[in-house]
Amino acid sequence: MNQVLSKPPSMQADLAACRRDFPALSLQINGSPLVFLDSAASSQQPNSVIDAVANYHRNSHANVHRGVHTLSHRATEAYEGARDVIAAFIGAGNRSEVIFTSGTTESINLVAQSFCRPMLARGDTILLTHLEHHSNIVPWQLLCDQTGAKLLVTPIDETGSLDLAIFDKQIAGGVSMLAMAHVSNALGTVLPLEHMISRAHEHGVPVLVDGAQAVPHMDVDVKSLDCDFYAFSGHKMFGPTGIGILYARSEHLERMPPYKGGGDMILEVRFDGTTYNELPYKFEAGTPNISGAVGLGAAINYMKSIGMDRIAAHEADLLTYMTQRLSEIPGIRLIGTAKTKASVQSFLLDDIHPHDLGTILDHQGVAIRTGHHCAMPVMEFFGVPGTARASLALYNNRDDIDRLVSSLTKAKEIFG
Amino acid sequence: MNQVLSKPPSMQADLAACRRDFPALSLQINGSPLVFLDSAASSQQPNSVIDAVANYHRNSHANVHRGVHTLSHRATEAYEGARDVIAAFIGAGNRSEVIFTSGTTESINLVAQSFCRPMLARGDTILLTHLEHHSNIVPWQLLCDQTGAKLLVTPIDETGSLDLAIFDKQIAGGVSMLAMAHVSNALGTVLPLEHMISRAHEHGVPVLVDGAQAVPHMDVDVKSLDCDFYAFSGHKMFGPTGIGILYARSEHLERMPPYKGGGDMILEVRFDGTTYNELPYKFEAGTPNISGAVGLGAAINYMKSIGMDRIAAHEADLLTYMTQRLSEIPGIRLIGTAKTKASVQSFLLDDIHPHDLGTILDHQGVAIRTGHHCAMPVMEFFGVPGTARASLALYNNRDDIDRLVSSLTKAKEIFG
Amino acid sequence: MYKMSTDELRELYRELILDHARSPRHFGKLPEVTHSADGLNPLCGDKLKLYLRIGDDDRIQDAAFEGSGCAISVASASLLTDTIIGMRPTEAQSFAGALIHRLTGKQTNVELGKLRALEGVREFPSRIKCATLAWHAMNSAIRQDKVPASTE
Amino acid sequence: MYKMSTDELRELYRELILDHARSPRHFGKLPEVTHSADGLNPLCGDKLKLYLRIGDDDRIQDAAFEGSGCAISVASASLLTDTIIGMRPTEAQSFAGALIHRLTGKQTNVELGKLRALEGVREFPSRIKCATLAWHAMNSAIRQDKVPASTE
Ligand SMILES: Cc1ncc(COP(=O)(O)O)c(C=O)c1O
Ligand SMILES: Cc1ncc(COP(=O)(O)O)c(C=O)c1O
Repeated sequence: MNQVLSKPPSMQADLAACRRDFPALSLQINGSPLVFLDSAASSQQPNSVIDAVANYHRNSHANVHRGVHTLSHRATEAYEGARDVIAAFIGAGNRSEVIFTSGTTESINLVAQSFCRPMLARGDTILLTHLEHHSNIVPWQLLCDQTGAKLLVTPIDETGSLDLAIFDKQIAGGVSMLAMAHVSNALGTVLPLEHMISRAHEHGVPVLVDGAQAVPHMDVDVKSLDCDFYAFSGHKMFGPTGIGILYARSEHLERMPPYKGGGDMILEVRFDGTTYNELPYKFEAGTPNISGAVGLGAAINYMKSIGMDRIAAHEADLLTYMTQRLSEIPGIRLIGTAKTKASVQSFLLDDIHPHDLGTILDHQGVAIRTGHHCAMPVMEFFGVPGTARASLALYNNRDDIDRLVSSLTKAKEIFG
Repeated sequence: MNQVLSKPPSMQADLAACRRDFPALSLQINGSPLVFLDSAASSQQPNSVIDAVANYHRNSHANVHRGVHTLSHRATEAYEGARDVIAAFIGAGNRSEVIFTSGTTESINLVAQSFCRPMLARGDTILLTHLEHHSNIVPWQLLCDQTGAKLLVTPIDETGSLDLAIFDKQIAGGVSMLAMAHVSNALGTVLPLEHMISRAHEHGVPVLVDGAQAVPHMDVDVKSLDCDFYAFSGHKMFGPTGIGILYARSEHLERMPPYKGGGDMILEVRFDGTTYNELPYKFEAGTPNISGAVGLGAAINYMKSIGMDRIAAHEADLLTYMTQRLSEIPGIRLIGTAKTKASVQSFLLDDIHPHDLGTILDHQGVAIRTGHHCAMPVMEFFGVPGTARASLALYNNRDDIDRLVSSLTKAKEIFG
Repeated sequence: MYKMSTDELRELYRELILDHARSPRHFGKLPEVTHSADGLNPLCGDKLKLYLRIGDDDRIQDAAFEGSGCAISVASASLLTDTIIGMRPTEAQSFAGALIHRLTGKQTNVELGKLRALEGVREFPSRIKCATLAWHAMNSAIRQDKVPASTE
Repeated sequence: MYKMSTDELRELYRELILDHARSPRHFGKLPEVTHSADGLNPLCGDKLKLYLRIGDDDRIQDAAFEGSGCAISVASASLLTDTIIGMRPTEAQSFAGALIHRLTGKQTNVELGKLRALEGVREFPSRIKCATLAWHAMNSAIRQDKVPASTE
């Protein structure tokens, strides 16, 4: 059949409307309209998230799970409803595999302490990559201190890609746990998860994926990824601070001892012995971050209303534009040039220290991050104390990048 | 000198104005105006807190500590400013003794794992009281499982007071740690902290106080209490969920290993060894609950604008009134009748199960909590499966209590 | 004072429910138990133990329960014992399925008989768990689960 | 494009600062060090090592530094070495105190000389730590602290 389809509105024009949903994006900074290129550190919130949190507190707040009155029931529905939204969003098989934590960092610590600590013996090996954020390094170092296990690290090359040949050997050499980022926050590299997870599983190695930098930018399906654990943070995906998720296979969760003790994670408490609650509550001790969960649910609904595919396409287009415009600046050094990348570009300009660049850009209203990006080993690899990093989210556009480029030119002027 | 002072406005009339600051208190529930008598589970928020959180996200959000741009600076100032407000509010000597956690539960787990776990040996004793909330029991049980330490419990009497004669013997018998509530959430008993802490310290025993039910109701000064650790939650003191505080003496914090690993709690990360950040950051891994801290700061400013003394006096008056009105109902059994009490009254009516009472009251717009209140050992002591509990906050008034009493009468009617 | 309709409350606490709550049938231990299970509702502390004797004829010959709970959960357990004695385990399970279905607001063709007295909970979402607890426990007793049934 | 005043930026990056940042004085190791300290600014990764030689005459006979950092922190360290050589340690400490005071926006009577070039940071609160890092490190070297100085 021959149908004439109306042309879809252009991607650029279409996501431009989203920009108005984010009140912070209309701020004036040092006399100029804000250009926010620091979403990899933490994203801005749309009105729908800000309002969901405020309205929750106006109309539906009480403690969850334990109350028979109306507000307590509303709060429980709101909190557990958010869990359903999240479970569906990441393709978890079962809502009880979705644990609310305070963020990616806590999710990873939970896995290190409850899953790994009891099973590790002196000399056992945990495999990481050289790309990891400190939050996916330090919990494992603490664990090594506690158990006598040791770290093994898959190296990267000059583009910021993993050396898969070495990885294949390492994973086959008797490893107890593999923990790695989905997307590197310092370089933007997207890791070849499919390959790595299937290799790991061939050798019986459980896999934790740090998805903090992936979930805001691409469609993530934990079931098809086939990972054992997947961790991410609300505040990087347009949601509130203080809330994050650990997805974990229920077969693991069932065997793991609780991470924290307290209210809500128990069925029965007696001084001579306590029975733990069922999943996911066994891992949610104490009053949870209810409004944080509500806000995260609203953030996901917002992202779904746009569509992850459109977000990914828009950002891919922008990243290409940004990389191209930056590379035209004389004296620029791009750091992180892997083939498969998402949403982030690190760079250095002449011998201007990134911190000075950051100040000069901020003075023109352009917010970028400078420094080690909580990835000191990456900095060490490239032999730099830090980089300047521009990172994208669905609300950025080509104007933002033009402003970035022109303010870098100004920095060159000042430093003569 | 003979001065004529203008009479202060009556307490009742005065705090009545506060009520309008809390939007949830104007809700209609099942056709009746809400009577909220469940603040011990979680309190409602004044507009100033709701707005502080929303405005933070509209005008000042970015990640903290790590950024050179304006928003990051604003966020850091807001977050660290909240720490200053909290430190001053509880009389901490030093802002670095104030650690942001996700709530009382996490604060207690932190102390159990980082302070106690390394120092405990098999057979060592942790002393609790029979009044504790599960959040001040289960973390110690997990610790006992991990270390072979054992629990010792100070008993209570029929009024819900501690048996101090037994406590004095127990604390002298070689105890490694004392952990106890400031105010019991199930019974309202105010514990004799001064006596207990000085006995503990005479015997060199460090003391953790679970202040979740104290901070919203009375002036707390950790320095004059002289405790080693003091834990509380934002959501019980008109602030957000997902944020809480651990106050700890810096001499302890300095010696304690980190609780969680991640970004922000380090100075330098290398795969062959990591240097931790200074206090308080060593204990704040990952992106913190920035807006939660901001909201908690606003909640404290709200409480200070009323004055803790006035809040305490108002609630003392109300509690007396409530206890008296309840005790006039035929068939009532008051649970928790200690001499020194705050803000809470548990009770049973005839042989109506508390859960049924809760439903009938809710149907009339009256929100109370029913069940074990996360204090099963207390329920066991009184030989009841649970109680009905009405709990007060600064915004309650005598009308609320009259509504409570008349809806209890209705319950008696229905159950004939 | 505020006026409000108490019709829904009267629906929830019908005479039959209050009667079973005050004088539960088959309350106590059962001799020669073949199947049993604990039911636990952490929300309100309802806690019951359900006993079944399933005969060689694949019939539930006797049923009883112990424990404490709110009026709804006790009445429901009492009505359960009244109802399932004489049924085949599979029949009892499918009846339980239909009842739970109905109480959570869905349609069912099964004739619920006097169990319809429990339908008042549909207006009280936080009480549905109380009404279904005994039935979850029965299912778990028949399946011979190792962990206590809960309604979460 | 947007127009904005770059006066404040020019204040921050004065010629003297840029000059010291490009060609830091006393950069490198020092023979016969008596006191040293590390300075670390976790925010931006500034990292420097400060060396002092304090003589028997209670004078700072020589000073040098190594490391990497932003223009502000390198210039500040370079200016520091220029300034403190010849001072008594207590003098250097009180000068450091006055400077830090001034850079955080307070008044001071001490004559800061060419260190006034650092005053531009007062308009850039997030950069004050860069300007003061070397001075904190110097204090810690003189006190012979065991832990690296940091500006937090
Ligand atoms: C006395 C007491 N301790 C601890 C807690 C636990 O607090 P949270 O659930 O906020 O961690 C509570 C409240 O639930 C409480 O009342
Ligand atoms: C890749 C990656 N992992 C982990 C984290 C830590 O997340 P959070 O600070 O929210 O716990 C971040 C962000 O800071 C990140 O970018």
